[in-house]
Amino acid sequence: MSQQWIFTIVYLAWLAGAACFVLGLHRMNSPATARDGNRLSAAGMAVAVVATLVYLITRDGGLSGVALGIIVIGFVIGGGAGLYTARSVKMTAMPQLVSLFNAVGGGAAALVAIDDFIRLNSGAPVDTTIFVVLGALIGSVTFSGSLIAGGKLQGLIAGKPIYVPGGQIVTIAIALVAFLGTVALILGSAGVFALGSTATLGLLFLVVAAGLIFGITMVLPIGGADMPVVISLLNSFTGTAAAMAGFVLGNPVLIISGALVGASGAILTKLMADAMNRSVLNIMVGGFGGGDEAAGAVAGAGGTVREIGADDVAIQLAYAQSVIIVPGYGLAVAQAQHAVRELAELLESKGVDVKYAIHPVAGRMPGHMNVLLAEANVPYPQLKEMDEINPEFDRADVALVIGANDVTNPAARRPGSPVSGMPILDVDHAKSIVVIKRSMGRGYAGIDNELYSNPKTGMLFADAKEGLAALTAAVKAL
Amino acid sequence: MSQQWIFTIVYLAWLAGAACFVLGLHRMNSPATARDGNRLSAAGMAVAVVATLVYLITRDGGLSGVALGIIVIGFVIGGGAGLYTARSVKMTAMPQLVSLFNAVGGGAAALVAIDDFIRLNSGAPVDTTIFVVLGALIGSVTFSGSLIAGGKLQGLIAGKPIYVPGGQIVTIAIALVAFLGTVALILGSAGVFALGSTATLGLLFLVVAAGLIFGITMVLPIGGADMPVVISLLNSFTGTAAAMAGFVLGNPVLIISGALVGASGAILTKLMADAMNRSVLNIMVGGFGGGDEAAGAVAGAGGTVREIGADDVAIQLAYAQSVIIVPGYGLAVAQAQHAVRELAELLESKGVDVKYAIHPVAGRMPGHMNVLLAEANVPYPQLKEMDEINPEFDRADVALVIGANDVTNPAARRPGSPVSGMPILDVDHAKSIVVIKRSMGRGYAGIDNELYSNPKTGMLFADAKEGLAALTAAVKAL
Amino acid sequence: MSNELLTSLAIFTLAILVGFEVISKVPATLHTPLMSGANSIHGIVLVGAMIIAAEADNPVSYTLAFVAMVFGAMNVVGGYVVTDRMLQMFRKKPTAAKAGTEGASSAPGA
Amino acid sequence: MSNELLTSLAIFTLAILVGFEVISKVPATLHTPLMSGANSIHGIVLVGAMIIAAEADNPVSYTLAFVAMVFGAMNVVGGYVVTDRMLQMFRKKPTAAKAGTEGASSAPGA
Ligand SMILES: NC(=O)c1ccc[n+]([C@@H]2O[C@H](COP(=O)([O-])OP(=O)(O)OC[C@H]3O[C@@H](n4cnc5c(N)ncnc54)[C@H](OP(=O)(O)O)[C@@H]3O)[C@@H](O)[C@H]2O)c1
Ligand SMILES: NC(=O)c1ccc[n+]([C@@H]2O[C@H](COP(=O)([O-])OP(=O)(O)OC[C@H]3O[C@@H](n4cnc5c(N)ncnc54)[C@H](OP(=O)(O)O)[C@@H]3O)[C@@H](O)[C@H]2O)c1
Repeated sequence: MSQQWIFTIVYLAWLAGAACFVLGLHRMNSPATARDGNRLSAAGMAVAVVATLVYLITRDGGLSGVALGIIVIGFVIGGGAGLYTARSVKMTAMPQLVSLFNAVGGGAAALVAIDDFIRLNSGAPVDTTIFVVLGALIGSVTFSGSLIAGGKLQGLIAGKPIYVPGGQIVTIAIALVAFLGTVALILGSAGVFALGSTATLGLLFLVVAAGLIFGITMVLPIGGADMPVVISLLNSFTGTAAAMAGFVLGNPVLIISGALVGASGAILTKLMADAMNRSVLNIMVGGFGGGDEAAGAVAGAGGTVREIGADDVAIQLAYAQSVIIVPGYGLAVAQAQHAVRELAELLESKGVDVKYAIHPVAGRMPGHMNVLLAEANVPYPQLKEMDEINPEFDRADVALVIGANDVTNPAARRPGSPVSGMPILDVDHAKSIVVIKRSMGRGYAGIDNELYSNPKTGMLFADAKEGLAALTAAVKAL
Repeated sequence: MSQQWIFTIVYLAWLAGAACFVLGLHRMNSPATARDGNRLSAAGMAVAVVATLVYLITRDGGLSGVALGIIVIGFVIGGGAGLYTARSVKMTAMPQLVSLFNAVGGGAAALVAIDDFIRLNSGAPVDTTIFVVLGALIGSVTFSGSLIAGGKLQGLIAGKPIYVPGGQIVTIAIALVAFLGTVALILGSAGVFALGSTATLGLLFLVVAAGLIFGITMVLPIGGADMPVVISLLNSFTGTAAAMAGFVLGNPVLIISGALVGASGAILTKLMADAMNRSVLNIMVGGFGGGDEAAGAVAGAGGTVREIGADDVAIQLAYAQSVIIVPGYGLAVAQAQHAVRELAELLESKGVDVKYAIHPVAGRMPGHMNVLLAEANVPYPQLKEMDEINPEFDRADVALVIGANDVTNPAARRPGSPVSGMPILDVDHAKSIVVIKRSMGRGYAGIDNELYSNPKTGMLFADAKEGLAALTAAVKAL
Repeated sequence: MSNELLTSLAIFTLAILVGFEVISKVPATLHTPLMSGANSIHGIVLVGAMIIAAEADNPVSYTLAFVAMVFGAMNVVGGYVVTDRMLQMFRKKPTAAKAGTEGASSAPGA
Repeated sequence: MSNELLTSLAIFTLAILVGFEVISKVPATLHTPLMSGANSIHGIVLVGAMIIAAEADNPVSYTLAFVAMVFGAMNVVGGYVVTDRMLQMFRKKPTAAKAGTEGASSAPGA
């Protein structure tokens, strides 16, 4: 078969792969088809990679033994590591893992760009240089940025915003350096002024270094709660970096897939931010030292509240017709998912109808509660989305709020509060309300919750796990 | 400015134009933004055309006076004709005009392909030949097909299915000729066997002729009611033909826009067919002589029905709290839109609350009733979509059905009838029902309507226009 | 296939994907305007007509190019104008009336 | 710009448009899986890594290519697997439980 024919087939395979990515993403828009969608996309990836291998081996010159070794060994090591971590990670730790994968993806894009640059060094035409430098820069930003983001979610780095004194100035200065470096390189290759090849290399590394530092200083000051949004944004960056690499290598599948992720990632970031009614901008601005002081739980005084003991709550629950459990961030922090399932099963065995009310942004990542409770084997049908469950609160005897705060705050129904406009769970429609949390501490939005001063509300101050254990014991004891 | 730079700008302009088309279509998905969407798309078109002109003038060789003349005069004449007809056509005649525009579009695509073919004649490589021939073929099919479709809607050709004796065989034979001709041309250019340049030309014209005839024999046997779907399908064809021309000329904006219309047109065709629960396939199969005998109104006997006179109806209407008017195909046929508005205004002046219930597929084209009533200046807010109005029938005193049949047929609620599964207007929930139509004649689906034998129903047998005139007079006389 | 052809194919494929994705759940009343809008877009063959006109060098080509120009221009201009008129009816309140009158008055009983 | 670059730009633009259109109203519970899915897709840089590996001819390039391969492969394989696991929870009824256990049991307290 002639060179050109093989290349034709390879090219069509690349195209088919890219098409699979699109159709895959399309199917991932709805729960029913999401899983096939992901698999379709994976299949596309396999096709694209195999096609590339064929292409490299068959093109004249062929593939040197060393190169083949690098490719195979590198793939086995990297793929193995990815496979192991992905299969063994706890469901609740997945977001930070995604962030890690995003980091390495960005890193790879940066390395590809750097290597190209070294090869083309100074011989490169302007446009190539632009793409190379942009690829290297964006790649490094996402690499370091995603690592920090993952670290925050994993708790390796303090989740609350970290403000380096004068951090804001530093960030801006770094950004400036990166920008000037890039411009210099481009003008240099445009021949506006002469740059020795060492100077050029030096400049590139300066840009890369600046990118790495910028990634760190940008993410550090952002609260852990905003990390899902940040990761999604960086994800879209990585896509762009991959596309840049595609331009340099003149490779269509890289350009298409990169641009695809760049764009869909951007849209997704917006959707995520909207879901927790924040704007992407003011989240990132937080990253430049502004806003977001709210995040992190600050102890604060509410109105007059009624405390209640485990035994009283146990009686209420045991003799209730229907109980709706409202899990929140606190349940995740306390890792109380198994404890809550136990209690729920106990109540059901006593003929109580138990449901879980899942607020879309309860916890700290979209779907946090679903993942958490799925891990504890809570049957999926018991989990009710907000719109489905809200009408049922009117008929519920007890609403048991566990470590949830903002998502139940009636203040959201009025304008003028940080949570205004966010749809909430109508917990206050239930005949009686019990809230398990450690203190009067505030939630992510950093505001008091008038629900707690509602006469129908009893506060059971305890760590979610211990509180639930106490309740289960008390119910058994009845 | 260097050649290459001008071309770069032109190319980017083409790209921008294509992007405008996409964003335009996107905005046309919702009523609020639809109009801007169309204008954005028009702007994109302007950009693309101007860019092309610049390109032709500036490229070396430039633009000969004759060519410029052809372009300018051709544009003025064609554009003028389009502008005049588009501004002067009656709203209700728009679909056939769209069909006409689609025809000329297809024609243009075919001509471009043919001209290319003559120029490249026999010198063309295989792939170019493929695109040229396909472009010419598809273009001719849409040209003749759309003309027939438009003619049917306009009433120049009998709307009801026309079966030429043995038409089915003819259609298939023609299709075969077109196919074989195409294959021969491709193999010829592939050098499988030698074709003299005259033979090649002859073959091409054979293919084009076959395409033209096929377009006719395909559409003739399809009922006028299905024309909207057929036109949409041919529309998608024209897009494809344009894309083919793009391949031949190696022009990106043609390829992108053509493919865009080809794909979105296909989706739209499906949506349209679904809306009137028909399948695209069995509509087209109708075109091959099968199915669809239903279409066209066949007089048929219903159950025992109660006739009612204009005066009685007038009293009912005048003393009603709320009247819901249900317009259908018959209103359009009778051109009674002004008559119905008069009656409605008269009733409102007597303090009756009047609304119009618009079924998505009432009439013979999507939005038929909206266009019809808008033409008669019925205030848009009075037109209620099906889902909005259906609950209100329970509270309505009189449902006045004018020339509507299938969209009110309760049989749709049961399986086993041609309309089964089609959502209908809950006319039978109204306290009293009045139906204005000429006879017990059937509707598009060709089945009887048990609504007419409903004890609550009174039939006012008359042409919609005369019937309404009589009613208005009677109400005035009260 | 030549590399040009391959990249053209890539562009073609992507455009098709865009076409599939861009049409979402559309209210039935928008079906006809949307069809008409798409119909105007393929008037882009006008560009093709211009190019062959520029290359024409014999009576036959001249004629073909000229007819193609007329057809294409009609598709483009007429298509956009008629679509715009259809969409006028979506402007809420009395303005909708104006759209109507214009439609009715200037009608030569077509 | 060179014609290659221009066609690449066209492909880039179209891919961006596809990206914008392909994400529609997604239920919040799907945000994380969707992000993770997109994340796996940019693992396509793996292809880039393979290409530079093939062109490498000096220790520096070898190292860069190798690290890029490892990173890229990790992104791809890990990304798809973890997404798939996330999506298991959308399988209705008891099977959902299985997904959970796997998640819990094989957990090294990460
Ligand atoms: N889901 C997402 O994608 C996402 C992403 C970013 C931000 N957010 C935001 O996060 C918030 C989520 O609302 P939420 O109600 O789930 O959480 P929340 O409003 O942040 O409140 C969590 C509450 O749990 C309590 N808590 C903490 N540790 C606990 C423990 N060990 N045991 C018991 N209780 C504990 C805290 O009160 P004590 O300190 O008194 O115990 C705190 O008030 C929303 O504002 C949302 O916008 C969500
Ligand atoms: N909207 C679309 O896009 C579209 C496209 C294709 C097909 N369709 C189909 O068309 C049908 C539309 O339903 P529809 O209820 O609007 O119409 P229909 O079911 O077709 O019934 C129209 C009725 O109007 C009566 N009629 C005809 N001329 C009349 C006149 N001059 N004055 C008074 N009455 C007259 C006829 O009865 P008489 O003969 O007794 O007067 C006929 O029964 C549906 O089945 C739909 O699926 C719709």
